[in-house]
Amino acid sequence: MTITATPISKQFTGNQVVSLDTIPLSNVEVTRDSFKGKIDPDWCPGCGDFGVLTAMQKALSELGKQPHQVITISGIGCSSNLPGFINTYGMHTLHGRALAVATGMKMANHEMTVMVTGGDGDGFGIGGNHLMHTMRRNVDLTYVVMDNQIYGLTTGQTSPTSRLGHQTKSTPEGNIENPINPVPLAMVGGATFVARAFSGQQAHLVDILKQAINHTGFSIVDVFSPCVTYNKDNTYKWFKSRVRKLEDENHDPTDFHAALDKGYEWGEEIPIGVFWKREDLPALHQLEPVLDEGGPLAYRNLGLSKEQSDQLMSEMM
Amino acid sequence: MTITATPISKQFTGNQVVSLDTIPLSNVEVTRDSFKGKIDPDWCPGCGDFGVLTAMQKALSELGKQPHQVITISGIGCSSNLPGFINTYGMHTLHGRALAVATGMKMANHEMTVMVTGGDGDGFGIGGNHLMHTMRRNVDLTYVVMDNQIYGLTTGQTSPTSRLGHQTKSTPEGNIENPINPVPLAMVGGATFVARAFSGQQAHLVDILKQAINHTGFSIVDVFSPCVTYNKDNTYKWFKSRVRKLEDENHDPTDFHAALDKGYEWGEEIPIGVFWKREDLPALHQLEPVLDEGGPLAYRNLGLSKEQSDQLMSEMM
Amino acid sequence: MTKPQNVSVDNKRTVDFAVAIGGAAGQGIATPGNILARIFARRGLHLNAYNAYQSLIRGGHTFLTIRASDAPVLNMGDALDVMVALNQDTMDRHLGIMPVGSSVIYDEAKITPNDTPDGVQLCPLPIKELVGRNKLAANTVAVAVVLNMLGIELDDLADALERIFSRKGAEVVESNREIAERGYEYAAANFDAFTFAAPRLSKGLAVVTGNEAAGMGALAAGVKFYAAYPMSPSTGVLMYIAQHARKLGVMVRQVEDEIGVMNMVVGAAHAGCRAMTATSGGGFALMTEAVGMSGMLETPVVCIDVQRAGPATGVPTKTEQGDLWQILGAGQGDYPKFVVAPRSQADIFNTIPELFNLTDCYQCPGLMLTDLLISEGTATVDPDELDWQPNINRGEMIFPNGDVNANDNPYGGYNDDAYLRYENTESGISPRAVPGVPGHIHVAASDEHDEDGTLISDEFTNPHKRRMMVEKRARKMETSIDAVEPPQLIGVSDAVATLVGFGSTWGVNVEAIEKLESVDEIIVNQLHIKWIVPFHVDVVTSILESSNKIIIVENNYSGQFARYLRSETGIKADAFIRKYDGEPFMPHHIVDGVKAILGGETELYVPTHEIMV
Amino acid sequence: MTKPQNVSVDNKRTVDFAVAIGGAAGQGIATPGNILARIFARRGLHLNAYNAYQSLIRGGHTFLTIRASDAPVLNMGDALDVMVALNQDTMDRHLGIMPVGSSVIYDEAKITPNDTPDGVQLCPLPIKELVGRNKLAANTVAVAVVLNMLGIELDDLADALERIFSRKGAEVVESNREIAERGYEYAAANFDAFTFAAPRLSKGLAVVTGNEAAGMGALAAGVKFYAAYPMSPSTGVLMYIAQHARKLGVMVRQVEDEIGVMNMVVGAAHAGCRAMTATSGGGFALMTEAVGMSGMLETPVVCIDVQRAGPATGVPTKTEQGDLWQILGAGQGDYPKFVVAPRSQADIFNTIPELFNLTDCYQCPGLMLTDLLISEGTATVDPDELDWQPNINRGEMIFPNGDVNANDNPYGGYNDDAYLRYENTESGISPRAVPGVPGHIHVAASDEHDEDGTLISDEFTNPHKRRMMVEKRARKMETSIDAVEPPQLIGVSDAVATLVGFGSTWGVNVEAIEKLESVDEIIVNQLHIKWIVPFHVDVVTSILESSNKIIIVENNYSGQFARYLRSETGIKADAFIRKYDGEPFMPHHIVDGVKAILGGETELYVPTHEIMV
Ligand SMILES: Cc1ncc(C[n+]2csc(CCOP(=O)(O)OP(=O)(O)O)c2C)c(N)n1
Ligand SMILES: Cc1ncc(C[n+]2csc(CCOP(=O)(O)OP(=O)(O)O)c2C)c(N)n1
Ligand code: SF4
Ligand code: SF4
Ligand SMILES: [Mg+2]
Ligand SMILES: [Mg+2]
Repeated sequence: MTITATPISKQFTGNQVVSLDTIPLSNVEVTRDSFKGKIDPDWCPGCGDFGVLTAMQKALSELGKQPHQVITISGIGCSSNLPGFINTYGMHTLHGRALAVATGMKMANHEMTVMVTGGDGDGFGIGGNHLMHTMRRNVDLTYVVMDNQIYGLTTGQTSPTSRLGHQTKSTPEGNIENPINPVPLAMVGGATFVARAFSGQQAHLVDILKQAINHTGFSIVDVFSPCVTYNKDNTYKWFKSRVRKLEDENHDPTDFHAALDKGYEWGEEIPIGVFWKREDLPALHQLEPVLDEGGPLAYRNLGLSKEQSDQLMSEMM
Repeated sequence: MTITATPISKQFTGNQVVSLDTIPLSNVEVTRDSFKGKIDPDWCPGCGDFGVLTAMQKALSELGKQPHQVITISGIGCSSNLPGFINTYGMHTLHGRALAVATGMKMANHEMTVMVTGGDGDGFGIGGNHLMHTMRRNVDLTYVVMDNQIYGLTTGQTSPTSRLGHQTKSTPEGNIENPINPVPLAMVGGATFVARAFSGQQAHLVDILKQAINHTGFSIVDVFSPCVTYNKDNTYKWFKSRVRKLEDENHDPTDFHAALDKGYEWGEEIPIGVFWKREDLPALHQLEPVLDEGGPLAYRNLGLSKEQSDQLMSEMM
Repeated sequence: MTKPQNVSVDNKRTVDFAVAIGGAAGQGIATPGNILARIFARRGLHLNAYNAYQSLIRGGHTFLTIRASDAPVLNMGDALDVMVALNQDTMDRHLGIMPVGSSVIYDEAKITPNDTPDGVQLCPLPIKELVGRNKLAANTVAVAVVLNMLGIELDDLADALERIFSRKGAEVVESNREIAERGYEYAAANFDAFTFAAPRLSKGLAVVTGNEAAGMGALAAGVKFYAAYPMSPSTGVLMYIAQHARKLGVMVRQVEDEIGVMNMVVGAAHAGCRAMTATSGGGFALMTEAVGMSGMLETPVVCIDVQRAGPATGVPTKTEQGDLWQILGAGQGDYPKFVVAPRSQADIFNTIPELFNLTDCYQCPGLMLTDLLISEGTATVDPDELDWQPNINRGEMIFPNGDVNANDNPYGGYNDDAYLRYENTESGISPRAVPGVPGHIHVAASDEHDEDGTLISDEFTNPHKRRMMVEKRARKMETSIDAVEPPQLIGVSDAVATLVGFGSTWGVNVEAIEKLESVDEIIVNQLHIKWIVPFHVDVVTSILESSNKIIIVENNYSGQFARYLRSETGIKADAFIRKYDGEPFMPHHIVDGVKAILGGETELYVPTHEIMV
Repeated sequence: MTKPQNVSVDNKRTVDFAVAIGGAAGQGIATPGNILARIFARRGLHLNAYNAYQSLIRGGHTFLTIRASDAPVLNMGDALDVMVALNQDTMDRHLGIMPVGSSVIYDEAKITPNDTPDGVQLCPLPIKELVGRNKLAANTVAVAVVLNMLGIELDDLADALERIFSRKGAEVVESNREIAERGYEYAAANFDAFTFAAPRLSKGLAVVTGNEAAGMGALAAGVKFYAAYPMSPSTGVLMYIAQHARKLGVMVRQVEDEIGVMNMVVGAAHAGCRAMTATSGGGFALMTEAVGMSGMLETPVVCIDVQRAGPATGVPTKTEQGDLWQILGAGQGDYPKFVVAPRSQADIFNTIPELFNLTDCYQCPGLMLTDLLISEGTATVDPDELDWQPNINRGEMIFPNGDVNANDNPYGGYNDDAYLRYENTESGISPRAVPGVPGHIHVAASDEHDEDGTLISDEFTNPHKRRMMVEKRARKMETSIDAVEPPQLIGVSDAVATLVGFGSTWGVNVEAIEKLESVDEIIVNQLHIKWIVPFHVDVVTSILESSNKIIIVENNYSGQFARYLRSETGIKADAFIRKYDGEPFMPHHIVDGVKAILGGETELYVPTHEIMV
């Protein structure tokens, strides 16, 4: 085979970076601005997602991450446009598939900080199966759901978190399906860090995102992020008068039953904060012997030694 | 358009059965044998699925169901071959899709008793998203999972319920992913009847299946159904020495926290029985105004009246 | 049968004008657009509207073109007569393409025209003064101005305002009416009206998008179960049916994903309902496995793929005809199916009951290919063109009370063994009992099965039985070609070239052909293919064999239709006109292409889209 | 480059025999089958084994055919020389097809032959006496008897028993050895050996299934990430790689479903790994959306579709070539891809590194079509045929330490703006930085995007940019045709007919052609197509234009390849040989078909499969 395309590099045969840590860093200090993306967000003015973006940029910079060490992976939706607005590596994948892509990414380069962003439809609707399995695998991702209880980008249909009775374009006479409650679901599903936050409460959100990013294992932050255009039920005002910080009431995030009960509270008061956290379960990449040494898989040499291939061949003789 | 195929019936214009109840029944008494399928099961001798089949036949006949009023819908797997072995209407669908097909079936003919059968891979692996959403919708199905903690039909790979460390053909050095626990997951997912049983305990299983079938709403019965060929870990003997009936210990299936705790118990003792049950949530078909009257959708007349179409047309003028 | 549509339209055309409204997404272009469209249609004018927009809720540029005439209008046309610019961006982008004799309407306080082409009338409006305190009514002014210039009576607008704002109360109606009047008078006093006036014809027309037409067609066909997952540009079907479902006894389900959708549809169809869904390419990709299942189970389902620009997420709000091969190759293995690509909104409506009859009779999936252009695009439809009480033919079905021929169960009683769901009949079609019928118990299996439904692999995999069942399913389709209308040559037979296309390119081709004849005296005809599977090989071959030059027009990069035509007939076209920039063809794109091709300049003509949205 | 395989084999063939072992699934046919195969291969005999089985774990009928020769063996052959019947069912089904001179081995206490054809030697064995207390060793006796009749030394068997049973302890080895000796002697004393003896050649061969070959090829290609969901008949690849993964630093993930698989593979590939999966048609249906994404993201991935009989779940354990159009139409919209259909186990091995080089260089998905026949089927491979240290060419990639040419970052430093991931280069190929490289931050988007990766719909949907990007991606492939080997005509150029096929039919066609020549003096040649996309239109056309009669051989109902060949070249074949009963072609099926076609009896020949499993 001769490939006559443009000049081509050859196999890496040595001299490889085996660890991201060995790459010399820029000496420019990392600030929130370091994480400003190439283009300005095109969300509707007032959209809750602005607050989430800002909080992510703050959290990453306050943690001292370098932009090139981070990758933000999303599905499809208004919220899923976020990777375009933040200066990290990014992937804008398929509707519902961000967690699967992110798992591949994390396993292939476990030294990257992998953020996953998206909407309630993306994550709990079409993406539900990947969510369940990514949680039980405890993949070391930080999953930020911009939960607006609606399908925004497709102009306002019911979502798995839309309340009973919610009138939307697909349920003009009111939704009759019980919504998902992401907090208890994530707890039982196996997430090792489960939090809820509100885009309208920046400092709290930043704090939670920092904890989530620092957590080794699967962390999920369900952020109320109002869709000002299509959801007239779950507005800023609606949330503002309801949210109550768990941090203010000595909630013990290692108390499973208490966390569940608080997770289910949904009425005049809605708790936000870190519901549940466990540190005793290793993350998937920590359990993979293949990653014990040698740095990210993605940077390793390809091909087999003669010894290795002879061994494989002899098994077939 | 002229369709020149074989003779063709025309639109039903009246005289239709609007309810299954109006069909005259056979005067042959229904017994377990009434539910014997056309062919004998081809499972490996000793497979746990035999016990599940027998129990289903007993439960249906003891409840006095007529075979033509029942449909059994499965995905793909050893266990999913069950519809071929039971004398009810049946569908053998795609791997992982039984619940979605069954929801369509139930909504289109809500007077049928719809049983869904399949394996742990089918239901919790590839079918996980349909499971989560069918549960929250509380569709009135009886879902019987033959949980053998392995992929049987594909000759023994790891499944979402395989224990940590389980050596299978796809994890020759041991599974490193935390398994799913169907009981807590179903509870939090919104199932309104959640039980666990063991194929080796017939009477108990029959009793539970009868309760599950009688329950209006989504019921799930996770049945330990050993794969004698590929799972050498979770054998009859292993289960026999561990299972403990909740019915023997005054468990209150309306106590959510107690049910959860028992659901998580997994060690020298493993509880079986009805963990959780709630009767206060209507099933999806009961919430659908379209089904309020007129019998099954599937048997209704087609087409619009002139009045109806004039109304639709006028909206566009 | 689909009624033939009037395709030669030029001779009775007296007016033909296009109004464009441009602004940012969220600036409310839909409302004035709707008002204008309804007013035109109520007067009996035909129209065609296309909205160029973006996958953004706010901020993106949106440009709606409404073209109207007293003869059928099959596409967005080539030129604009009036442009309403709602923001500076619109003015900057499009002023340059406004032709001599056209007018541009804008708020003089907010927008400045730069480099106005010669012969364009600028119509600045003192919006602030005209609307007074009702700041939301700026668009009402613009509409009134347009109507005045078109010679349309103010009463028409008053009616429309009443209909649209009555829900908001009499005060809003009245305020808008007054403002409209002021705008109307302001225009009369300050701007030149057009040289023509929009006539009022005897018969009002309906205004529908293709998605609405699909929803209406589904209701007419007796669809009782509609499931979907939202996906642009197909969501309109869901929204239309959802709005009417409860009243008409139709169940609508929004499902967790497209896999669930198609499997649910199969379940409902198996129960005996006419069941349907619509999606776009990415959703259809997820459905293909279940579409194949419907082929294997012999359960009729109908699915529309409203194509948008791909691959992957692509350009969600832009049009393309890029899913043809995906539809042809949907799912593993061979199974019978129908594939149809209607040419217009009215055709979508009428084709749906037809497709249901076919899928019911032949017990297989029926797939419809449309695209953003005709499915989100709006057109007028003569109500008489729509058959609301179509013949409903469900094929050989057995319901609990028997079938209509026999009026009782043909196999009677409780002997389930006598009934063979997959009986190896001569026609290949096996009578289909729905669940619930005594004496007809069977399993519908996605594994290969014997005549009684038992899995072949549950006894012994048997190559002879397997072959029998493959042939039975295939045999069904032998007569299907006679069940679908053959394509006809549109135009004279001795043309210098033949435009060949499928689906939505019909309308633009018709007009391009008229223009080529009237302006350039070039005689071209058209072969429009609606039925993709089955394919009228003989008819198409005999028509194309006598063509002087075959030019295939399609809205994708790789020439998917050209390759399919060749795979079925061996015919290689002489030349190709293609477009894959997300925007639809305009008539002059085809005209220019034909001329370039006839002039020997190229064999592949790819027009440049001039309107930048 | 794939090494040319020896395709004309007849001249140096001195022995050619086939052994079949039949019984119920679960009766342990695999072990004696493996022992025989390994013994044959170690002696240097070539072999080809095909197991006809069912989608059942126990109870179904299983029939393994091992055909061996001192020259290459490319298919299961036409006739059996020895049959080992492990149950009465096997005896009843197959005794009738045993030819003159063949032998049938069975346990006289359990099985009775009925209606033995003339000239068949019955070899009843007193198994009970021969095995003594070791009741598990019945199969060892049968193997010993077969070997004796083939003139193979007992030592070979002793070696094999040692290898296989050593894990179970010396006692088991010894017991089996003794029993083997008794069986061997019993055969010598009671049955006629064959007239020929299986020779011992100088060089031992390896025994591999196509799935193992795929796994081996993946390891040689440097695959570091393999994800899959089990699906027959592709699961062997997962199992092979899983067994070797830890030792070789490869990560294997069994994922929740095939959608997750392909998306995970895209994620790992985007990170910079060579990443791969294998599945069958139903799983591939679920992957198509993500395959399209890999086209849009320009992320190279490799996926094998091991075809089985469809549609839907179909016949999971039976072979077919029914996914060609599914692969061609995978996913919505147009995007570049490679599609390759190797012809044999060794070809699978060598093609995988080649396909990875192509997908890395052209930054697009690479799809491989195999089928149950060659992927679960076993063949001997000369170790020298397998290139374990293939050239690895990753194309234009930028790693944290630069690329090999530059040895530092071509864009250097931290200026992310200077780097354009989707730069509109002349070649269409844009240098690909993997995540983690400073100064190269970008978003890879499944929405259409600009050169820097920003979504086109995030600014203004721009038809000109859209067109540029579509053309950029397409332009990449212009040189691809030169990168893949053109097909060659096998045989003389003035044959009376040309057999045309793709993928796994190569081997049976080669042999049918030899038989037609040697037995019937009919000279036929073969054009075997390996590269489906890109397609060597010119080469294929010029070869087929001078063919006297084009006969397309394929293993599906609808003639998917025939239609594809026509779509690309316009060539309509003269006749067709097809099979769609789940079983592969045997050489005489092709021979009979060619003769029927040349005799003018039919244009479509569908052989009847005689071996009933
Ligand atoms: C397979 C597929 N189905 C459907 C869509 C259409 N789609 C795009 S975004 C979206 C839902 C958006 O809702 P959510 O994830 O909650 O995000 P939001 O816009 O509300 O932030 C849908 C249905 C798609 N892109 N792909
Ligand atoms: C889309 C698809 N992927 C994979 C398969 C292959 N497959 C058939 S059954 C099965 C798993 C069986 O496991 P389980 O559901 O637990 O059933 P069991 O055989 O153990 O009863 C798989 C992976 C398939 N039929 N379809
Ligand atoms: S539609 Fe809703 S979610 Fe989308 S950008 Fe606007 S406010 Fe935000
Ligand atoms: S393989 Fe396992 S699950 Fe399947 S039939 Fe045999 S014992 Fe049962
Ligand atoms: Mg949302
Ligand atoms: Mg299982």
